[in-house]
Amino acid sequence: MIGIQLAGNLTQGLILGGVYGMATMGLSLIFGVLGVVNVGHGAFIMIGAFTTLLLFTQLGLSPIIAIPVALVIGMALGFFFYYTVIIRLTEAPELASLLATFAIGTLLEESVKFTIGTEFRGYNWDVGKISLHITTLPMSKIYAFVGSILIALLLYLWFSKTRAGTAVRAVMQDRKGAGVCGVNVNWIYALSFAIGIGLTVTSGVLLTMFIPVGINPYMGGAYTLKAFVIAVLGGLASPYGAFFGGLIFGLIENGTYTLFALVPSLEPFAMTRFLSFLILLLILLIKPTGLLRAK
Amino acid sequence: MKEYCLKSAIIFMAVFGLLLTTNALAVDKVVLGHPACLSGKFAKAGSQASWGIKACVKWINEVNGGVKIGGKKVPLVYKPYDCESKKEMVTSLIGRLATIEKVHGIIAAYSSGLTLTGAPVAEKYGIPYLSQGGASNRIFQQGFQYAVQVLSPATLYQAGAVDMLRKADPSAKRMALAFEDSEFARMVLRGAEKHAKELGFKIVFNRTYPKHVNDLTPLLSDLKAAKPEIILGGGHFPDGQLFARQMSDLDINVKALSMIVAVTLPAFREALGAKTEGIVGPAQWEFGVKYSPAAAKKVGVPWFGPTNEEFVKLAKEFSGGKTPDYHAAEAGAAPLVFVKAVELANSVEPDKIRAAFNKMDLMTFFGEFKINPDTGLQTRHSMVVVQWQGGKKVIVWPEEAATGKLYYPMPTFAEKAKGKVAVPR
Amino acid sequence: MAPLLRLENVTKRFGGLVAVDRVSLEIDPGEFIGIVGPNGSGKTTLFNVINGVYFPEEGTIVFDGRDITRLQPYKRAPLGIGRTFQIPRPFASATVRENIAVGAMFGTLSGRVGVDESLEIADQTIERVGLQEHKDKAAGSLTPVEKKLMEIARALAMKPKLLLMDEAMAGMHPNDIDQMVAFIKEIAQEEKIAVVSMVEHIMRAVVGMAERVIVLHQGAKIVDAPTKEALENPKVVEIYLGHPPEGQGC
Amino acid sequence: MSSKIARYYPLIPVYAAYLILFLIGRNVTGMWQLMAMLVFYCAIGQAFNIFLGMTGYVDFGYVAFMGIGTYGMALSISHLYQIEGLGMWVILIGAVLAILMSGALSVAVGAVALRLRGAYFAIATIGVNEGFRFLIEGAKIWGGSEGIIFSGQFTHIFGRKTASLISTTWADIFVILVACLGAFVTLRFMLGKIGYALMALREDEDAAKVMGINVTKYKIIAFITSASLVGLVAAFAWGLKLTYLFPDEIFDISYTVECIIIVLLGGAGTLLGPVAGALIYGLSKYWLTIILPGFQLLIFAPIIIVIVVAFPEGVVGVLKRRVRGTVLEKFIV
Repeated sequence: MIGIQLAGNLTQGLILGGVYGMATMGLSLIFGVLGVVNVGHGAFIMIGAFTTLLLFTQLGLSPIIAIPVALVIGMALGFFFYYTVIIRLTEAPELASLLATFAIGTLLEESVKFTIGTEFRGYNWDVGKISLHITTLPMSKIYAFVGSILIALLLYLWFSKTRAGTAVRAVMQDRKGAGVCGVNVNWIYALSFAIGIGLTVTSGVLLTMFIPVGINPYMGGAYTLKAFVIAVLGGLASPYGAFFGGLIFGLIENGTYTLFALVPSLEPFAMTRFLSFLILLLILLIKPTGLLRAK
Repeated sequence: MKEYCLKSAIIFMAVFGLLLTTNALAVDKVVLGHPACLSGKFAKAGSQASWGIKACVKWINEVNGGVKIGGKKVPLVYKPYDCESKKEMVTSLIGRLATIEKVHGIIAAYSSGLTLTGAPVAEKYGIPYLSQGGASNRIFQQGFQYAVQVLSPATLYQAGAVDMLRKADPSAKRMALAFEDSEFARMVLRGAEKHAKELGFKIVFNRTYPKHVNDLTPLLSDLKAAKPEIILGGGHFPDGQLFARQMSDLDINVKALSMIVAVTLPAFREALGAKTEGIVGPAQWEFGVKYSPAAAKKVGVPWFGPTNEEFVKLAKEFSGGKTPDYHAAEAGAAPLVFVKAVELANSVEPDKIRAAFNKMDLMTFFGEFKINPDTGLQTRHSMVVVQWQGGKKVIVWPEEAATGKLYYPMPTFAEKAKGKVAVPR
Repeated sequence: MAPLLRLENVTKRFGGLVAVDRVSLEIDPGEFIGIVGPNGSGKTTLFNVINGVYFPEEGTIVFDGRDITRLQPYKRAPLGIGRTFQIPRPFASATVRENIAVGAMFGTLSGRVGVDESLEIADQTIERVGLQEHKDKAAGSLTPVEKKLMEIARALAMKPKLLLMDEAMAGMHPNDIDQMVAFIKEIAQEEKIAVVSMVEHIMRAVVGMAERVIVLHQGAKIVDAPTKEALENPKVVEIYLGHPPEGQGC
Repeated sequence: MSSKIARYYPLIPVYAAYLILFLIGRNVTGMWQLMAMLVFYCAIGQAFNIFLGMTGYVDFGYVAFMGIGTYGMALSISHLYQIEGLGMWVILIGAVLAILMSGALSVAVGAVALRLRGAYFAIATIGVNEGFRFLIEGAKIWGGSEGIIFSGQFTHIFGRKTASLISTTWADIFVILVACLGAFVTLRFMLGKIGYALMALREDEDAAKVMGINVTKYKIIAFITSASLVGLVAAFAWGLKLTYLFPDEIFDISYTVECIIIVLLGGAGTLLGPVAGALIYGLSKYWLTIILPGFQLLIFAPIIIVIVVAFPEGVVGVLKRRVRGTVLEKFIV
């Protein structure tokens, strides 16, 4: 019986983990290239969620269509905030960029609050369910998972096959060196920030396909914290690492619940979260480059 | 020498006393302060509360002609500040309300936590403190003298639903409890657990989940494995929405699902559509509830305040057209009972007002009001139970307040997806 | 006379790269030594190993008769190892005087130099290196040459027995270099400080002043000889003439 | 001798500010709770400055020390209330417990996280804060998420009158005293070797090591001092003043952000900075809640961005540059 529950939760966790992973790639990309930790990460996820919600409820458009729309909105926001704020902070101490990105997040949250309101919203996009022996999966979750993998693959192709992608990788490895070699570092920063934000906003769409309720201006905070753990699992500066970090995180979060629930004196949800932060600390101490890197 | 001292003290007291009484006589307005949660984490419930209060204050001033004190009617002034849902702001704003604005009563901020935050400060200045969004029983176990509860305490939230289900289906035994791990919801859980056991239910699953949860899948998978017939759960709005949605995703079908808070809000239906059919939930108040001057007469208590229709109409003036929910109603009841207490005391002196509260037994649009004289805990107000039936909320319990019959058992999620509605024939 | 510093077969690797390859060397008190090697030859790593920024994988380092191979850098400095950096690293927001006082405060063995005393030492050192007019300026606002001078002063305030100078003269006008080298040599002689000056190219001035030259190539020591002899060594000629100094590779 | 005293002149504006706040609070009706809030912000700013301002390390999980300090006071009162005749000592025990617990936590966190730098350190400290909170809730330590409500026990010890006086007046006075202590410690650090060491490691940690500075030791000293001070502030401002606690409220990360804003607004690493920052932040926030309820954050967010981008050295940093060479120089550090 426990076995079936565990298998069910692990399946759910794997799928959620894929979406989590995709939702963290932007954070890792931005840190990897610019050295900026985007504390306002969750607010951009929220923008994606609202994009989906409004397209669906106002125009009746499917969340699939929201994906490219969110990418465009995200990239536009990314360029905007890069050239207005971030450009001045790439060489500043961490404190400055942490606080500035936090303020950007707050600005987005409050703007949405004043234009749309603080209601918790949701939408109903029913495209059927698959019933497995161990669990039941709505098709929307499966679409979200497949979408995450496709976007991760596209990013991989962009990195490896395009000129701009190669330049971004060069900057990630050595900022000064890349500058000497004729790469316009400033443009690469702007592009990476925009793509990072674009990915994050897009992940907001996928997250609502997984959990289509609870959409409100302040929904991002929880995802920011999760994204930190996931990013560290993957090595903080590596977008692919982040994707696999997400898968691992999803498995831990859902898989260990059933196990903690066996101990009556524990509150299993809080324990799974405790465990995830414990793992974060251990990795930072033992292997700050993340679980997947050889170095 | 000693005598002289005594004499002067007496004279001083007398003069001072005179000053005080003249002051009391010179009351030209009654002021009610409120550290409102207009922003921050409770912004939603907090805005509702402020609409409700404004509506009832308007009713008092315009329909009732003000507050009757010392033989004449003086206006009721409402002083709200935004506390950002933060405790530092609550204490400092109550300090300001008490001393600068010289309020005669304070409506507590939303939530059990913030109600507790402000209580010692209100207590210090000796100002009647009305809890309109603090349901936890623990607030009233701390010996606060000026705290008064307007709404039903948390432990009674699910009592009506449990009674109702017992009556509807004496054979259903297996009950699952899954509540949010917040002060309020834990109290609800405790009350529900006790009551359900007394009525012979078997608790097959009993678990909490943290605030701000964004995926309940693991808990619900375990819950499904426990094969309950009835589920009681919830906490606040977002988790309730998530709970019902993910039950549908995991295809968990039970005979009845009763959830606190979320079910009663229109946004629940907006977000989940047909999935809400047949779900029940307790409410402090519901539009259409049959509290009326006639009902008051029937029970034999006085009526005060606007009728349900009047209240909703007034509240919409302040909400920009949004329908008030029970957060608005419970908050709106606070100025009503406060004004009644002031009138009864015929004074704005805190101790007299507080004593008047003890004597009060009345009905407003929100329901009945009577408190435990020692603790201030609400004892008479009762919850109603609503059910989503064909896209509308219908009051199904208690029978005397009901506007319709309970639909039981709840349709399965597959049936709901095919368009089956929970309207009883 | 026992050597001040002795390295025995010191090796430092970064992953697969051997940055310092079995280097052994001895430095006597008061000696003036030039270490020469092209970019990437392991000079800075060697300095970092000597003052403890990195621990070597193999070999031992003995300073003043004490094995310091595994000693933390902050414990080495007070023994008498001072250092300047290739790219100056001043404590930018603090004044020149405060910067130099830090050297006096923490860089001496007794560890009992108080704030006041350190500031006095700083004032003396400032006068000595001729930075009086910049004394109360923020160190970050100095010109690169002034920063280098300040770093030297900061190291001198530590009363070192050994002064490691990483490209101290790079970017200076040739006349300034002559002056600077002469000045350092004078102080070194006065205070009996051994100086190890590291240069990328065979700088006439530096190498000319050095009593001995050590040449590093790909992490290994290839030449260790009195200056004149070293410069005529065919290996050195090959490194510097056979392959002209490389630019930054992409 | 006089020059030795002159070194402590910078305390004058700080203490003057606290005195003025105290006097306004005492004498102007309705101002006490507002002053209490301002002093609370001053005190946490002052404490945080000792770590963030002087070392440059960004502890995003700083609120954990406030949380554990609150637990110190709560545990003392809720466990010892039945012992007759303990009276005021229970508060002292609570304060000592708060210092010890926050100090101990800082040693543990410091040993682990202070090895990391920059963003890694910031993320690790968030991890500590969240992890610690979830451990308390998950393993149901100290009542778990039910928190501790000890208003009743508090009243039991002191009686209704005194209890209310302690909660609404003395708790705030204690916070002022801790804030004064914080300012004094900050200045002592600045004047002593610790200040030079911290300055050096903030500017360039590797260079500092090579100069003979045991950076780990000084970082830990600053960390423990800062953590114990803020633990004590919270013991009074959250424990004694509110007489209840819920873990999710006292580990709320937004307080860390407020600390950061206060320190940065005023000027990181300066003595007067946190006070100036706290006053500006606290007052503007307070007035905005009254004038434009609900809009505070919308107004604050762009202001923060402008400050970070245009005035990273803060109000006092700018002021310090302005007064250089004038009589005021001695007073503003």
